[in-house]
Amino acid sequence: MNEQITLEVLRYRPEESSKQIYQSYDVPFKKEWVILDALNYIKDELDGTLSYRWSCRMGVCGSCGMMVNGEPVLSCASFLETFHPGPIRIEPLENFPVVRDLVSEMSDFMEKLERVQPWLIRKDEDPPEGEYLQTPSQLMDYKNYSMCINCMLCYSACPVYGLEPSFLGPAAIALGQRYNLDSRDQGEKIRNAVLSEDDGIWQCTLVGECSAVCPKDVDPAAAIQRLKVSTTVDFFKSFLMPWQNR
Amino acid sequence: MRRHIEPFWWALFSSGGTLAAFFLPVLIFIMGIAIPLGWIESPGYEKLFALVSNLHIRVFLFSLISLSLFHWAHRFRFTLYDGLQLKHLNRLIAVLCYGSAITGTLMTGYILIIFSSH
Amino acid sequence: MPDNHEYIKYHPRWHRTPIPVFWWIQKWVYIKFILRELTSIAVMSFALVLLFHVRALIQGPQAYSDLTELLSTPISLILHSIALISLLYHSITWFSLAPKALTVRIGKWRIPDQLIIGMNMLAWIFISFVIGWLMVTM
Amino acid sequence: MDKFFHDVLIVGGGGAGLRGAIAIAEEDPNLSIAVVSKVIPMRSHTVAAEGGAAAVIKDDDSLDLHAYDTISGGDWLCDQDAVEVFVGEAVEELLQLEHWGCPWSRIEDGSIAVRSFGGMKLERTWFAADKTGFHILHTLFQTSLKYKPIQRYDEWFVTDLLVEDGRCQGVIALEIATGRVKALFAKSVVICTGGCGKLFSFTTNANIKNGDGMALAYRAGVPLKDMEFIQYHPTGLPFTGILITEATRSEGGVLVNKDGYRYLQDYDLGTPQPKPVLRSMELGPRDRLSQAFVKEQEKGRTIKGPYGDVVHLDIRHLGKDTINNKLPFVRELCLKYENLDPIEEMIPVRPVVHYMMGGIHTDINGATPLEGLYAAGEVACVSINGANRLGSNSLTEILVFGKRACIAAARFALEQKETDPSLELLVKDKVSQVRERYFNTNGGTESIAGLRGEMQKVMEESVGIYRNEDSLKGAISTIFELKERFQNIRVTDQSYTFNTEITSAMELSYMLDVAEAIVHSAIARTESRGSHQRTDYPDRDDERFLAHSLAYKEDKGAPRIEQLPVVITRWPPAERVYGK
Ligand SMILES: Cc1cc2nc3c(=O)[nH]c(=O)nc-3n(C[C@H](O)[C@H](O)[C@H](O)COP(=O)(O)OP(=O)(O)OC[C@H]3O[C@@H](n4cnc5c(N)ncnc54)[C@H](O)[C@@H]3O)c2cc1C
Ligand code: SF4
Ligand code: F3S
Ligand code: FES
Repeated sequence: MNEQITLEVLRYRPEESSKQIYQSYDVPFKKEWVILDALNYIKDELDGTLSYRWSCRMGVCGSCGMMVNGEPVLSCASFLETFHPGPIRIEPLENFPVVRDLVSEMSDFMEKLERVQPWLIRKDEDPPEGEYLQTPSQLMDYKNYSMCINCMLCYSACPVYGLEPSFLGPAAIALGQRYNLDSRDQGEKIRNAVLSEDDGIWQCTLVGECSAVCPKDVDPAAAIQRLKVSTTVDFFKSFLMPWQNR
Repeated sequence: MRRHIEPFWWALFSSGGTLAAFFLPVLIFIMGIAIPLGWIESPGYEKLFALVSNLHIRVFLFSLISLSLFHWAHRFRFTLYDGLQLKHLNRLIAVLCYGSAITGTLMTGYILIIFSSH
Repeated sequence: MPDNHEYIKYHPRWHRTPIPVFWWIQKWVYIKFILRELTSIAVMSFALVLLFHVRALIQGPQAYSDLTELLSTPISLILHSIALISLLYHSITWFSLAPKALTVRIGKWRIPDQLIIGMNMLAWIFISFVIGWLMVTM
Repeated sequence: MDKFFHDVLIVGGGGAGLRGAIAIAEEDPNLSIAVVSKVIPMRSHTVAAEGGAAAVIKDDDSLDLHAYDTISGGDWLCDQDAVEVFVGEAVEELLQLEHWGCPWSRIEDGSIAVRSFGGMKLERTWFAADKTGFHILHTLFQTSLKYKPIQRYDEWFVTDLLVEDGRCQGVIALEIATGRVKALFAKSVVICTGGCGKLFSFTTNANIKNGDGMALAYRAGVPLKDMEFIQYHPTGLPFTGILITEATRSEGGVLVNKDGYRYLQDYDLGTPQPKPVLRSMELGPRDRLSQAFVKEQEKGRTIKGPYGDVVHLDIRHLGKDTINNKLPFVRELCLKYENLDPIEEMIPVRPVVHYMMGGIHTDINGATPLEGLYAAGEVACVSINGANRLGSNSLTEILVFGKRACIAAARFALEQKETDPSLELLVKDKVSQVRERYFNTNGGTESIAGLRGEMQKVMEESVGIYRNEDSLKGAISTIFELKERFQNIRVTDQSYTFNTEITSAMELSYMLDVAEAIVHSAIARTESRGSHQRTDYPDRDDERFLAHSLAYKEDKGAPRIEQLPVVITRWPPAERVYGK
């Protein structure tokens, strides 16, 4: 039971050096430990100066994303066992500036999220007495896009975002589409205008890795593709039936 | 609302991709491999000429060739941007890619039109 | 000196890792992606070859048999084989991604992605056989 | 020195804080609102809530029934005026969320679906599959983005309240990314910092639930109310403490011991029926179910596991479709963290620390005794939860009282003049206190993790499901000692950039203060009620204890514990009856 496993953690401490360096730590190898447990062990027992974000430890708050052996994962949902016998490389999420150690800077996403207007837009000002009716199958239309935990794994996997940080990116677009597809929403036109700007859906070349790494099966790649289809249909409609443009 | 041309290129790209996916593999196989190697006997000049004289076939060929070119133009444009990080040459690349596809389309149209007068 | 100089000094000093030019050879999935994108070259090339066929037909039997001869050269055969492989790759990836772009519903039932892929593939095989059969029996 | 001025400052970006922020923005768009949160708001722990939120919407239900369930569930320690306000405003809050786009689960005709929940007599729990809190939080967060007056301070850690002239006028906060310590001034402050489950090692709560807000208020002289009432949830996964939602049982899951026997029937909770019966057996209240586990364990009828004893939660008979449709997250969690598929296997579970009934003492408008200071959400004690919260009341509570407290704070702010410039000195003082205390501390010897571990151990052992005089006395002296040792804490990380060691040290100091309030409140209550079970005083004692405990911090030594009578309006204390 005293088996150990090595974690090679990519550290960045701006006050000490402008370079990132790998630091190795040996931690107990336990079957039920996730990567995050190992990091907590390091923080508590070996080196209090290691910084990373975490909170829920149940894969729902979205704060603990990092690169493990080159793949973006939630560290609270990846078991040490998967990577036995190690060593395991732990790095901050790719494609984001690094603030410190494993902490990446994500205010860029916050700004983008706001840009896609992820709230219900209604034309009529007064909501009904009771609820808006929405059948289970209407709910299914957007349900999986509403499951996004904003963990940023998809941004980390998307080379287009890496190359072009102005790209709105998978999660923000998927969340825009989530409201577009909500039967209660009437803001598709407004939102699509933003989504199809230069930094929007047309940047995506359907690499598809965003969907492959998403821990919540949101499938942002599909959201983007469907938006391309519907924007294209609207585009041709506006030529063929210009009277519909209002 | 600013109207972007992007959906237009994308529509051409995706219809080209679809046509190419359905038709090109078998055509390449037959015309470029099976017939030259004698696995299949060539229908011969006369029959082929007659075939292409058919208006429907010519319309089909026109769409297939032209859309395939646009498919390439659009995809290749992004391959250059991302694969070689040439984003700053954005304009130039777009002009070259779509320009070639447009030229190719005009040529195809010309050739298929003069075909009918033969 | 302002009393908060210590932190100003260190902020913001984010570390940015530049993306290498050949980022797409770093991961297998990216290699597959870039290969998929490059199939467009084969699409374009063969479209032009088709155009040459038509042109040769117009120019008469002589030109056409010249073309036939050209097609039998090893170089041409190699290039065509490469094009064929590329296009097979194109078709397969294209159809597998089809469900991302469209959802088809029959009433309340949403056709599962695998089925859409399957139907596309079947249609593709069918079309290929029909064309092949037409060519053989012509 | 950097300064920031706002009308209302909300500490905490969870469900309560965000709901309140939007309420203020809608009430008066001219007010400037700050939301300060130590994590980006959508990381707040509201995100983890699974089962649902209660409100009366169906025709056969009534407000009185909801109120009665709540009050009896809370073992008559709830303030009944607050409960009446709560059940009355519950439904409009949940509908409001619906109008903002929350993806509530529906029935075929498109109206809201409800499910049953522990201790509720009727089906009145709204749910969004089994990710209700997640959807509520994201809906609130995304909606809040459209209100320009809401200014967020993400990843700012509040270290102190600014109190001058007997009025709360802002906070001191540490910007985690840069290490800057700044004063944020406001005409009123609302604390919405959530619970304190991390006082215990085995908990469903996230790493960020350290009772920060409770300690902040406590230090500022505000009493903490009913701190001895800590909820154990009967079904947590061993080792991780991940919660298996009560919805699992309301869909029909059953609890069995090592003999496959539905043991709850032995504890006055009704008789087993094939279909779930409301307010009976597995749908009894959480305190009773957790207590039954301990009794069962004493009889040796639980199952030994590597991380303590467990019983089994069996949902296999529900079938694949129900599990996938109604409990997908439960299945995901079991597959991921226990490596078992609940469609085929039983889930091992044990009681786990889950929720804090007590908190900052407030009135029904969220106002604390300190002028300008308000509180709402799990951090506050209004009190609608009494001695035991009913599942699915808390999500509703954070909405109802998040809004009420923030509106009250906004109205208060409107009456105040600009912030007093004489605060400058106080600020300078407080800022340098924080900096001297934590940055540049060398030579301490006590490790953060070490002290935290000891605290969690003593809390778990002495202030668990059952307590007694001896265990509590031990806990009191241990906590006292730990507080002393904290003075000699070792902080190895002296960086200004995203220093999470310093924030953990601060969190530990918060937790120690909260622990102090808990153990002293617990020893003073010599009766058993709801989740506070004293083996030495096994009965409820309405003569002496139909009252809240208020813990006041003293400069030196033990806190002062006072009593405050419970507000009874229409439901005089009675016996709690389940399963009949
Ligand atoms: C696993 C789980 C499942 C649950 N399921 C249900 C359920 O089904 N139904 C139900 O009704 N209830 C449920 N609950 C309870 C309910 O989720 C919580 O009581 C409720 O979400 C608390 O919300 P809040 O807004 O008060 O606090 P939180 O959501 O915890 O937010 C606290 C906020 O305060 C901030 N904060 C804390 N300290 C500081 C500081 N020092 N400086 C700055 N900011 C700070 C945090 O960053 C965070 O934004 C569940 C709880 C858990 C743990
Ligand atoms: S889409 Fe998936 S990967 Fe991207 S942020 Fe959302 S949950 Fe994470
Ligand atoms: S990985 Fe990137 S390119 Fe598109 S499909 Fe996903 S956003
Ligand atoms: S810690 Fe919350 S997702 Fe990992």
